Amino acid sequence: MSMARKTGGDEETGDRGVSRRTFVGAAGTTAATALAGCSGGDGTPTPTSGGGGGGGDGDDDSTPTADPAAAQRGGTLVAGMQSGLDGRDPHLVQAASTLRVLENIYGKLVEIDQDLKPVGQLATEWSVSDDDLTWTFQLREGVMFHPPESRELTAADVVYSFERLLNEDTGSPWRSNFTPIANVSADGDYTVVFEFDEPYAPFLFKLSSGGYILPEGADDASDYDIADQPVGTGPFVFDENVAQARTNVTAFEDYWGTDGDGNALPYLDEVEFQVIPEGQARLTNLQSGSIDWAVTVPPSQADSLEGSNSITLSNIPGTFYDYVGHNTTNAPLDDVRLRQAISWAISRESIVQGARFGYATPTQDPIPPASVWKDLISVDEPYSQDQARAESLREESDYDGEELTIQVGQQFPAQVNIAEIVQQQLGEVGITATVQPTDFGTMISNLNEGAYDLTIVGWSGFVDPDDMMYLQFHSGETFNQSNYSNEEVDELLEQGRQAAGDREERAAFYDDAIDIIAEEVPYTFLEFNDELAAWRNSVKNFTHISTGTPRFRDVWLEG
Amino acid sequence: MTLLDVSGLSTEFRTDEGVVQAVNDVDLTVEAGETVGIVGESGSGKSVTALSMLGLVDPPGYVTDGTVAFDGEDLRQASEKRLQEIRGNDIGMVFQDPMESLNPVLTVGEQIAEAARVHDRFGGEGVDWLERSLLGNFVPRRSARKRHPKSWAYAVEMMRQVGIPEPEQRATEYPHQFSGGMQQRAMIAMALVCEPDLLIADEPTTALDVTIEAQILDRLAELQAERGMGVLLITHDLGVVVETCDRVAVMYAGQIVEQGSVEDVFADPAHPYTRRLLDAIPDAKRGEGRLRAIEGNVPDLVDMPDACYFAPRCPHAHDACYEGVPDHESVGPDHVARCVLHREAGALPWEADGAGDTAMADGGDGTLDTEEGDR
Amino acid sequence: MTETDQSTTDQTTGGGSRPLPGAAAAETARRVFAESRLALLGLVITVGVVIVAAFAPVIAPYDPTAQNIAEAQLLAPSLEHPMGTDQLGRDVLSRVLYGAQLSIQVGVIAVGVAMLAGVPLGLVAGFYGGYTDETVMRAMDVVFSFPAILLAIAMVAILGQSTFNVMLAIGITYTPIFARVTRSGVLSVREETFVDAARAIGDSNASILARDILPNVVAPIIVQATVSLAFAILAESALSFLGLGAPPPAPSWGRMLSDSRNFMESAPWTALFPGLAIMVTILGFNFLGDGLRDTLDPQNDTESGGSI
Amino acid sequence: MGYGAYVLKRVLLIGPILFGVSLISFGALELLPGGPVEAAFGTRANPELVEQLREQYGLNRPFHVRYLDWVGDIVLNQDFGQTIRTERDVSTLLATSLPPTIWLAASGALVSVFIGIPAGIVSAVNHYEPEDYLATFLAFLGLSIPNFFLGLVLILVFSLYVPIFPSSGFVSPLEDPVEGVRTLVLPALTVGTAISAVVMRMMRSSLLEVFSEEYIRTARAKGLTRALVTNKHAVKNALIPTVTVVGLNFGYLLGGVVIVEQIFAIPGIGRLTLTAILTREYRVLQGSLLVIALLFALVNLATDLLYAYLDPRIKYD
Repeated sequence: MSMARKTGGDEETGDRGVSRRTFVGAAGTTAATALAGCSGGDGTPTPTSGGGGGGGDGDDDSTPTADPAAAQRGGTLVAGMQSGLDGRDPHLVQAASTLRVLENIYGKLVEIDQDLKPVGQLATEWSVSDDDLTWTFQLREGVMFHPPESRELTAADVVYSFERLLNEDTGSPWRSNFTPIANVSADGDYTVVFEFDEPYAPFLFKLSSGGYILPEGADDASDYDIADQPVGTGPFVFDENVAQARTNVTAFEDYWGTDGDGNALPYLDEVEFQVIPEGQARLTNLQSGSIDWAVTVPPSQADSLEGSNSITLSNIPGTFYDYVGHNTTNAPLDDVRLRQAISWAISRESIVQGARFGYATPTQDPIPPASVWKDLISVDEPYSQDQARAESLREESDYDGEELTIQVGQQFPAQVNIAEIVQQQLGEVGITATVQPTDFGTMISNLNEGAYDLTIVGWSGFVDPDDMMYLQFHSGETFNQSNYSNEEVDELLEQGRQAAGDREERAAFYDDAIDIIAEEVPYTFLEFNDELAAWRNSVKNFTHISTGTPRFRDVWLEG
Repeated sequence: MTLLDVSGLSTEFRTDEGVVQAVNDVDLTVEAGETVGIVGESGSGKSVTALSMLGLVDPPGYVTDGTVAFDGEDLRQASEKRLQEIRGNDIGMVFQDPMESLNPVLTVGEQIAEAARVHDRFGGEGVDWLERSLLGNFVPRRSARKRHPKSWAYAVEMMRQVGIPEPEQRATEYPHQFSGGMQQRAMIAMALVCEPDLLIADEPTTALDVTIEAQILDRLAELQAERGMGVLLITHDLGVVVETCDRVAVMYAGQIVEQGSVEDVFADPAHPYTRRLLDAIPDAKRGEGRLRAIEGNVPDLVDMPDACYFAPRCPHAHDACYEGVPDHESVGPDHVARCVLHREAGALPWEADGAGDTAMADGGDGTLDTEEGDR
Repeated sequence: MTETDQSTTDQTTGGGSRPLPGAAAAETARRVFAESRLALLGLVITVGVVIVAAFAPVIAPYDPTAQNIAEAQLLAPSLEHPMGTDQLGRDVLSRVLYGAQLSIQVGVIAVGVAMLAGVPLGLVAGFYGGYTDETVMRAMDVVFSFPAILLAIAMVAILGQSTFNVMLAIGITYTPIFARVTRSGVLSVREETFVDAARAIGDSNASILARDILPNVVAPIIVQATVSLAFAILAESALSFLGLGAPPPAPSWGRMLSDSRNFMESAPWTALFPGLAIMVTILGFNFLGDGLRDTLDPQNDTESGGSI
Repeated sequence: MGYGAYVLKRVLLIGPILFGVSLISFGALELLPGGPVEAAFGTRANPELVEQLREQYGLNRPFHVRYLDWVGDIVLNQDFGQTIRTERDVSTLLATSLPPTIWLAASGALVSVFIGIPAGIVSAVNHYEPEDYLATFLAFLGLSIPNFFLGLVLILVFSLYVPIFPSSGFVSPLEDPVEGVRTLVLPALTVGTAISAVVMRMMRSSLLEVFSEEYIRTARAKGLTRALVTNKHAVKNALIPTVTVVGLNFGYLLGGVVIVEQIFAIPGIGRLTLTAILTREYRVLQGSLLVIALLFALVNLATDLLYAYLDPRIKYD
């Protein structure tokens, strides 16, 4: 089943509840090499946690080593979100705003840390069989479910959760992440075994997105309805939801997590997620103090926060990138020289400045800047704006002035701006194009049916190269809307998916693939947008992750 | 002490076409208990004269000259506040068109009682701030009867006095539920609530048919007799004047051209216009054939010539008439006329060859037909 | 000589509005604008906007779509750029001038569509009355029970977003108003004797409608057209504000306003000038509409504000 | 025919209009390209899933069966069906979205009355004076300023530069009166301005007409003060046509509400409808259009009843 994409809406103005940010964990190290707890790549304090591979000795918890002694308990943190809950069952929901709330209610075996690496959450350690076909996870003991279940988490719950995900009747959008699983079984109360027919390198990262654990028998529980009353193992219990207005969650006393000094988490009493779609309004409320934390600050306003002494602006490289999608089978775009001409015509710098006010980094590939794979996978011959070369390529191609349409989601002004910039720059090299804002839902159908020439749209949340490239560029895959097909690229992507070696080995396949893709231009990659969030200085100990997911379990409010 | 002594009253209307001199140097007196009639064709300034007395003329109309002494007090110098104390209290007014003169959305009882409450006839039942303010329209309140019972009862009593049957019930009804006659009676009741010293009735019965008219006029006479009230009756119906008035003033083009006791004026009209007016009444006895109309039509009162206004239509006009506006010439005890003939020696033209030649005719029954819109 | 009294409004007698024979249209127009200063002011503004729209290419200092992100992003109003520049470094003044083209175009065609659909419906309903009148009017009621803006949004979202669809959507939402105005005009004229006279000499219903009734219903329709133009322009800018108006890069006032939402504080001029442009244009049409109504069609002063 | 019978007759009249609206909102949306399921999921969902969902929602049944089934659910048990993508119950969505819209529309109408009527009186009483010209010009301005531009300006001034009012969100005045009112001030002003212009001009013209009536002169001849004459006698009569104008313009007001809810992030039915249109949630759209039409019809009824209450001359035939 599909994993739809997520476009620019999440960035600035109202996310019309349409966006689907897919969190797909990046593949950690594969089975064989045991990797002792890996400390943070670039010196930021990372949770000591079980790395991938056998014998990982994940110790008790994954809280950053802030000075917990000064932590103050209590208080309600008000978070400004972009849209309300789109649903309450984590297996059925993909919208970014909804997942950011459920992340604080439900638990999962593995989660992503600041370096976009998988770390244990409900799983303390895990190991992989020699033939890479069997993954065994050790569950943390003493993890309690929220009321009304109020009982300890066991392997049976994990098995139930994954069977529910794999069951077609559930109709979960995450199902395609887990279809390779042949069988999941419990081995005693605290061990879960996953069996595969062929190696599945990105499994750890797939678990970290969508692999939420529900109590066994949740669907036919008598005393609550899982669709209305979420019951998870997370730090906060679902309290109340007012459609399109706010969602309240309260602290879970029996939460298993504790801070560095062993005192119970979470510090906060309650978190209120308020729906404020207008970026400007979120900012105003943050400045006036009626909210404490704001998701996606509009880049156009970010400068005004730089100097503020009461608000912290956190600006880290994000996982969301925009690109120009080419319909490679639709004349005249079936001529690769025209597609290359388009790539040479576009100035990524003016897009970063014009549409994102500088809060983005130009890119030639789908690898997020913060990702550990960044320096391993890159395009050897990067594009830049070269109008002369673009024009000569255009003349060589059999393009003779037809008008190309650029379809873009009308709900996402930032991307409409990008489309206008691209249209202007194509015009400068003799390629005439018109911008066609379309309703996002309709546009996605058009892209699927190939009823388009060019499109400006984006992907987000990918951490593992397999997710960045497999479904988009492998022939016939669900998201290959460019109808791009190259045997060599297919071969490389399949090898990457099953590669047993370490990261460098696996990266090599993707590095070769990206060079061919850059050459044949099914996509013109544009820019990775910064992940902007802002909070009042009274909000302490918040860990800002590139995927933008807010975890409030170890956050506390000062004064 | 004369009840009402108006002298030199002038009112003009500043319109786009020019300044219309609607009332021009009018002198008039009304004694207590006396009924004075003002008669004249429609548009002669009768109504404006009455309204000017009470200061009810709004821009573009302005009272420019004259004094209106009421019980010795000149109303023209009086403040609006003082005028408000007099209107409805010392001077009552009744208007011509009953259907239009009562507020359609307020009960008749309320409107009559209001006249009393505004002048605090019954202590403590005055108009409160809420009723005066805009909010009064939105705040639902107890019925008028409960809020101010004494003035309500008095209003019902007044309605009985003017001859309205079942006044208790009728008081709670709205004007559109009343016939024309009943509405006019209600108007009269409203005017008499505070037992005014002077009643000004502007064509009170014009809109009514003759039988109702007779009842209303009789009722007025009775009330006047009971209260010794002065009445200023404005009408274009000479028959009404004969039956009800003691004295009469004839107005033409904003001026009083003749004034005197009814007997004198009707017996021996001293102004050619008055004569033409009287001759317009078809006298059953005289049995003339065709009635004769006055040639020409009423002047349009904009920058009038410095001459006798009636000269252009007067059969006896001669040079003297065009040398300035004639003054009131005394023709007999308490009988004046604004005509040069009385100043000159010699017999009056109509005395020499008998009455006949000044006949003029207008409406059929001796009443001058009124165009729509004469107010 | 009539005693002028307190009455300030003259009661024009006779049913229906003053007839407006084709030939005397020019003379009537002169009379209208002499009589009502409001209409004159409205005319001056609207003609001004139309001239700006027509001569935008000549007047505009820059090409409205020329981007200059590197040097000219969000510049404050200056001599070079009297109305400053927008997010993509485009000159706001030129875009406002070109925006007039779009607004007038959308307004005129939308009202045209509404008249083409509404007037015949109104004529038929008013003239034939009875069953047809009932059904047409009930149908109009149903269309009326959707707020116009929602109807327009639904149509644009479903039919796809093109300038033509925007015009069609706004046009259809105004059809009921024209049907009603025409119908009430016909009802009041239908009783006139000259209509019976025409029928008496054997004229067909169609020619009666066209030659006798329509000319006498033109006045309220013209007034309604002017007021509806104002609201059609308002509706287009509202649709653009919601991202559903005419597609870029055609500069549309509503879209300019919508795009500037996120830097209202740091760059208020990007919102101020398009907003003022919309306001002045609509003010002009409202003045013109009101002035025309006072002179051409005085009875009909309880016209509802039109719905957007 | 008594007042009660008149009310009943008017209520029954709403039926046919609602039937027309339900038919259109149900029919038009179902038959349009991109049926509910494909559009809602918007992806190349594999055919069996689409087929399964169409079965699940009974979308393959003939049109009239589905229509009667849908209307039956609403009329009998107020069940507006489920949203397609997240199986949320449409009835609760509508139930939670209606109050904010009603509060906003009501406060907008209130603003239009409390600004429009006094302004109309001031300009009528000072006919052809500076106050009259100023009020009339402001009224034209109010009518011409686009409500979304006004909304943005109000936010800029009253929640950015001078932060006294919140710039978004909605708190029901029932739960927290102070905060509730504070959140409603700017949106109500934005929605109400245009209508207050219409009310003001209507009040002015009807007052001028009333001032020339005979019964006003009678009132003055009774010695009433100018204020009493104006506020009691004149205004009461002038209110009647003005009230109908507010009712007539409720559609305009509701149109404004849709946009203002978008700017001020008020979770009302306007925004719900707008989102439902964009995300192709047909069940939500059909439900909300029906509710809006019902709201509309009730307001028209209320206007007529208020008209009959204010004007005793109206007979209830």
